[in-house]
Amino acid sequence: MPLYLLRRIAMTIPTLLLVSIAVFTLMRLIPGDPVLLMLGEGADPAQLELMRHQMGLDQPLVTQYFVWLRHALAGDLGVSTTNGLAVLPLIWERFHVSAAIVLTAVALASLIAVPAGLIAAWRKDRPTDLAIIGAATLMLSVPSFWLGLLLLMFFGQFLGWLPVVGYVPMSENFSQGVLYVILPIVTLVLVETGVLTRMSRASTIEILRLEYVAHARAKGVPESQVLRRHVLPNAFNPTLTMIGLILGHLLSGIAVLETVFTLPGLGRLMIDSIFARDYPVLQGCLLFTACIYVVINLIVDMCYPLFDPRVSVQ
Amino acid sequence: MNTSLNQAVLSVEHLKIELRHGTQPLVHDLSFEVKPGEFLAVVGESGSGKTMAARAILQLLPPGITQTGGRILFDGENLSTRDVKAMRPIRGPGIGMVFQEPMVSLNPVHRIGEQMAEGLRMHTKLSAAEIRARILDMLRRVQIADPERCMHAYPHEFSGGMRQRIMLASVMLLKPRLLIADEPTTALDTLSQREVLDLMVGLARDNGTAVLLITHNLGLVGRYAQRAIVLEKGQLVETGNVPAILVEPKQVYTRKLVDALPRRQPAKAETAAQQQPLVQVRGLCVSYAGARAGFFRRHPPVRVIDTLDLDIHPGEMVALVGGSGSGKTTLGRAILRLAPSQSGQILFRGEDVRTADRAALHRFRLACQLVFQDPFSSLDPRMCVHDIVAEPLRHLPSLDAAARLRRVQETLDEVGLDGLGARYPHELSGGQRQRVAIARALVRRPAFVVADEPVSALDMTIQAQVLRLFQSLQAHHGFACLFISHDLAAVDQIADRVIVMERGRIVEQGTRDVVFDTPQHAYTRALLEATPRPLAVSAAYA
Amino acid sequence: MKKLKTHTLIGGVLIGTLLILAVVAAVWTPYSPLGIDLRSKLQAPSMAHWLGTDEFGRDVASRAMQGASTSCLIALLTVALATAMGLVVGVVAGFMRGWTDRVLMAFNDTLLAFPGLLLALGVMVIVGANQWGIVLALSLAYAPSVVRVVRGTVLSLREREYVEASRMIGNSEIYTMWRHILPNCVAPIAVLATSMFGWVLLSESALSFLGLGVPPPAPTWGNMLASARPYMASAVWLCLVPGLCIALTLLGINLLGESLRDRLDPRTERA
Amino acid sequence: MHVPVPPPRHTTARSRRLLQATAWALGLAAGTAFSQTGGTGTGQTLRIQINSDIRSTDPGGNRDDNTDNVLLHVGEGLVALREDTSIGPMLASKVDTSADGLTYTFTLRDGVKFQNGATLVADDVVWSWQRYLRPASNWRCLPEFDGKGMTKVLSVEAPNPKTVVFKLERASALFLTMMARPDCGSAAILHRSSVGPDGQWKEPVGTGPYKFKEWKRGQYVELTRFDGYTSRAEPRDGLTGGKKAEVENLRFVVIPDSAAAKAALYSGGLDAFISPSPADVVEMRKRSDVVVDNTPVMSMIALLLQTNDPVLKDVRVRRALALALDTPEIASTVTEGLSVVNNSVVPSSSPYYDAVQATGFKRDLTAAKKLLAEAGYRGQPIRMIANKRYESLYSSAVLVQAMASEAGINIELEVLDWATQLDRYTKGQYQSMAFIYSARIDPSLNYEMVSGDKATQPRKAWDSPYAQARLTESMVSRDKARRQVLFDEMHKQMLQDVPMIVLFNASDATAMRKSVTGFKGWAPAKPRFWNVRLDASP
Repeated sequence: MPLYLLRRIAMTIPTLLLVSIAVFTLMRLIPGDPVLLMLGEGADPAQLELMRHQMGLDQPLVTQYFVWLRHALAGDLGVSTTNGLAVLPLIWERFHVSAAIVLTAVALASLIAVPAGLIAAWRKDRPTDLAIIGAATLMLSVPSFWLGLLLLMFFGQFLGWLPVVGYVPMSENFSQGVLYVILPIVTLVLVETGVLTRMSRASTIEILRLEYVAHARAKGVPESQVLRRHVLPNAFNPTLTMIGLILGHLLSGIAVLETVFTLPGLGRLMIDSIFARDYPVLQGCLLFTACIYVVINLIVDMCYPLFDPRVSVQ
Repeated sequence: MNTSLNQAVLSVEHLKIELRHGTQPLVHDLSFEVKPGEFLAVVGESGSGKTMAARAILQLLPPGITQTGGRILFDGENLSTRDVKAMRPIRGPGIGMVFQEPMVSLNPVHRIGEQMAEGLRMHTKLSAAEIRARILDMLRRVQIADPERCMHAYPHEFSGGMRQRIMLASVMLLKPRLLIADEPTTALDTLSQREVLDLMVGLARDNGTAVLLITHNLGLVGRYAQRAIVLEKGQLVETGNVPAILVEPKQVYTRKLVDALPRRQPAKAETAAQQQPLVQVRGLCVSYAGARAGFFRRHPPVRVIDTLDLDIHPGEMVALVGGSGSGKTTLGRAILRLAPSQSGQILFRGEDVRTADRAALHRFRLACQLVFQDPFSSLDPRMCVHDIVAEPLRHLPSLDAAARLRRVQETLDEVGLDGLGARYPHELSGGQRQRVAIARALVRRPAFVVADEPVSALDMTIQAQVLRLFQSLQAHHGFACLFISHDLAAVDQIADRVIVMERGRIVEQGTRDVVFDTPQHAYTRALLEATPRPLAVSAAYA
Repeated sequence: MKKLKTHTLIGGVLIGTLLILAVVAAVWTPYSPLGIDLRSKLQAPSMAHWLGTDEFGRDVASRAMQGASTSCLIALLTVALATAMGLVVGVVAGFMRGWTDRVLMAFNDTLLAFPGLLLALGVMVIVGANQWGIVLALSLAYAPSVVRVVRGTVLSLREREYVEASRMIGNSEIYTMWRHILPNCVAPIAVLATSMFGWVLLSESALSFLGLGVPPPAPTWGNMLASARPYMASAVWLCLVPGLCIALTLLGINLLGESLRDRLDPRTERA
Repeated sequence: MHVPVPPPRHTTARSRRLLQATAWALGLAAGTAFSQTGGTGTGQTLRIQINSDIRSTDPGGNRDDNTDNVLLHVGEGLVALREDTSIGPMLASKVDTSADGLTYTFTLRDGVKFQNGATLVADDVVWSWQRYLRPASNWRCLPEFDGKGMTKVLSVEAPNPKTVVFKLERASALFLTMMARPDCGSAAILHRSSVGPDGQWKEPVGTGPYKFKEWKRGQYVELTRFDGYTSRAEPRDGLTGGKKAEVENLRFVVIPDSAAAKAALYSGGLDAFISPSPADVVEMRKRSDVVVDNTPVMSMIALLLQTNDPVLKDVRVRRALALALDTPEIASTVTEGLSVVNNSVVPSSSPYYDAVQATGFKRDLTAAKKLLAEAGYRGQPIRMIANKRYESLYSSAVLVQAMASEAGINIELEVLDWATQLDRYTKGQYQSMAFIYSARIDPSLNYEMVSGDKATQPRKAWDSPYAQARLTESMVSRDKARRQVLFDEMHKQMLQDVPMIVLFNASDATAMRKSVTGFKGWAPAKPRFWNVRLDASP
């Protein structure tokens, strides 16, 4: 097992390096100078030069990259140019915000979607199937940020139950923190349930066609047990990959939802750092999201054999 | 249940099965009976409704197909009126069922032991230990090597034949009064087919279980069944005892089926021997890289073809037979340079093509062709028949457009597909598709054709037609042919010479009559023994 | 099948109206989408302005119509470009195997792991903040998923016997790829293209939301929704109109995609 | 990012209890309401929002606007800005300048105490200035005093404990202005103990009304009253004059998101919200529990026209564009009436803003069309850059585009993000753009900001020798009347050249709870919280 793990990680290192180099160069290509942004257009060239020297931006691109890489490997991702905070703790704290919402939402969505897909496939082309598929397609078609806005207008503005804006971390004050997180989670759950229901229905239909289902029925096994013991475990694998994909994508920051709900998440951090040309923070964010992507894919591959013995870990 | 000796264990009366909004019923007014302990065969080609009838008995019809008429009596009680919950006591202990596809008949994610115990736990009050003992006992009975390990293993660790035996064991554990076997061995090769069927008959006799065998292979009917019923397009054509129904079939359709059984033709004159062989294979070796083990090391390579010599003379029909895994398909592909080979020579008209450069390889390819086994996969679904057959002519600059059109038309007529030029593959039947494949192979008048199991995926009657077509085309065009098959009956009809392969080596070769009548090697004898030849049986009865 | 018919019907109607809207908008709109009328700022829907006016007094209905044509144009172009790129790279990667496959796939994964946002900003700033920038940026963001689908299809088609038959006939690898593999990739790509149309529409709106999309004042549904956010309480219709347009279009696309997938399902092809 | 913001109090009572109950049912503690004890300012804390954490506690060192706003309560310089942005004495009682303008003699006030109790003597001034002039301390305004910029300080000496003498290499009318610049930390005079024995910066020990108490990184900075503060006699006058620390503690809370800050202000969790947007101001004006102080400031919104551009090279086209715009309408619409039109580079709140500066463009479509015809303008597109980060810039650009199209001028908007626009501005790579200049406290600095030789400084908008001559003279002469004449001549010339069209000066609003009294905004937009009381009733 560890050998396979090592090989998988070794395979991702080139991708991570490639991503960091691509980001490093693209950031420098994009016009806009962080020092000018910080000091404002009023600062005269001498002051700009002074600050650029302090931040080491006057060195050639390649040395800057290796300086950054050396520090990154030692776990120090540098300091933000806009607010002077260390990058890694800042990212880690912002990641908590995004992760809390995404993980809860995806978990809830899976709990709803997998059984719903199962029933829809089992009752294929009958009223229940059409209803479930109709609902799933509807949920799939509503843009998440618009849905967020609507919920915000209804529950925040109109009813006033939930705060319209602002954020209190749950670690700080749980009762307040929960209020700010309910709406984003609900929005995400609705959207992701649509996606996962369709997926789990498709894979269940595939499984129902196979003969061991008929074989189980021929042995007199009751329908509910056929679904639970025979169909569900086999249908769950492709859905698991889909969940892995979704997690990998969302954890890199649901920027748009964070904008709608003014949540200080990872996505929001990335956008602000793009606009402020905050190179260290952006570099850190991208490396962090790439790592998340890798870790999630690894976890999905690891628990694959748990569900499907055919997939031996080679 | 008051089961007097002669009261039928199962009687089907006027059974009618229809598609939800289909026009023509799948099964119409079907009636038959199965006596306790009797072995009844249901014979018919694909589309005759035999599988649907069998599944209707256990109410396992796929969605969209329903039983709209008739009664199914099991031990005198009508099953068709029972709802799913009421069917539970019948499914398993009453009637057991074995399916066709071994690869997907066992749930891949559960251990074998669990799946077998499921039935027992459901229908009996036995303790876990007793269930375990019963399972081990049954596994030994179906000759599974290490029952202990087998219980903890997963289905994917076994071959097709082994899985079919495990399924048989798990069904027979419940000691059903009736076993329905829906083409249990179609997907297996002759040797494992023989073993599985012998086991099934043995288990049924021990337990007094009646068996309903659904098959399209008359050979099996001759060897195993006591009585048979013949179905055509959902209707009962004829019923009768086995030897009688094969020897003098009363109905026209049944006679058509019996005629389709391959018969030995008189051997061709011995003219071919002294000519210079068209294809000579000398010391050919083919091996595949071993599976990856660890970071860089690999398992030692697996040798598939082991220093093999072979001659094929022009116009000769050489049959290459052997069980699955004997390397016969690899040899065919290696000769045509479709599969890589490690050493040896392949001489075509005296020129070694194994290490030939591109131009020589191209010339070699122009002169030979390959016919595939699966009619569905060998034709490009996006091209019409005419284009498929015309494509090889691209490489014959000598023919102008008009000549090409004539040549395609000619070839289509030869294979009996005239007028179907504009059709697409998915609009044709299996037999018609295989004719298109043959037309494509012959349109360039090749000198050498390799036919890799060309007929084994077809129904019996269509198989006979295609074989006869192949023979007449060879006689007409005079191409040499390497006919690869595991079906000795077909080889018996068509081959001039027979080569028997086992694990990459030739164990025996000679003319068809010598090899078939006086087999020398034990493996050849086992193969011949395993091939059901009803006519020989019927001859003994007559 | 009943389900198929209802899906196609609803989907067809929705997409039909969208296309008509887009075509009409190119020729005529009730008011000029850019016409500013400060006196009638933030008016509720009325007879004069069917869907009310926005913070600059511009007519929301005409902007929505104009937005329909811009958004759909962007989506169509992006889908076309991404599919073309994906097809070429996918077929080459799938067919060539060996090192070319591994290198192409490495780049592909890098592009996948790359956040679309930075890519969008980078491309838009280099090409210029206009429609073409968005189309290029989004097609670069979506091409990798097309590559994956195409490569998967090609890998499965390679094993099919008619590819081997084509080689037996003596056709060159390139000819086999062009004549046999490419046409058979059409079905899976068509299905992917429909769902991608929806995703692109969503991404354009999301980008506008973050201030990166098609630059105002040219209207797209995305930037209309984005600029409506501060007026969420005072002018509700500003939020509802663009959002509803996007949702209905996506619903139409998904329904059509669903029926397309059923019709092109390989199993139905074989029966 | 901790924003101690309890949920808004204005939710309906019933649904509030429902929510509270569910929260309680989950066994979660109810939110603790903030309550303020009354009393004569003792124990009171005034909570002020800053949108990002301060960068350091060293005045003039690593700083940004927020850092200056906090530290100007702690450190005071020899001189400081008055209310009308002229320069007045602060720690110095009087300032004498030699005839040749090369020697400045400051006489210190008596009995001024440092926050650690030590009395201010001339040596402390010398020590502070030596530290500022050392490059290692990275003082932002060092280039102005080491010869690169305006002048070079040759020496700083203390002939006796009461007087300090500065010797300069070149005379400059702006020496005192530079010294008083808030973004140079007003060259605050600090006590030796602010720095550790090894020269490392510890914390600011200044002479201001508030002293440094605590800095919780990323959360808040807290200052507390310096009881030993010796205030000047006269009333409050800009950053100088009389200062009295009414409230005992000032807590500057970091709330980056303006929407969150607004919500906090409404709910009473915050006392002062520094930079609400115009839309917020309109909304707040309608509320009874919030007071908004709004004053015009010196930052300037203008349309820059690239005079080297083939189309805009012709002054008639530029003048036609100016005539096509209704600048008063733009100013009032964009700022929701908070700012008045000002077509001059000299800010409307500057003492030099007289009748001549007030003259500007008047919309005349027919004249505009005539000029366009003369110039042979055939509707070629003029690309105008704008951005969404500063809402007022984008709104102005949209209005300009609409008005210009009425005169037949075809303007295409190119919306970029602020960093890209700034980059295009510094390189001069634009046809036209809506731009915002940060505040300058002296009109000659404003003119220096916009005029200069385009060859060497591509960011400058106005390249005219006529203006350049007058600008250099205005930088040197210290005669107020003469400088007024120079500024008026430059303004009249600009109205002719139309290198840019100034639209209006931004206005700076500060929103506070009703209970906060005594606050008054002023031109340089540096909020001051001395002389500000917090009434008992929340």
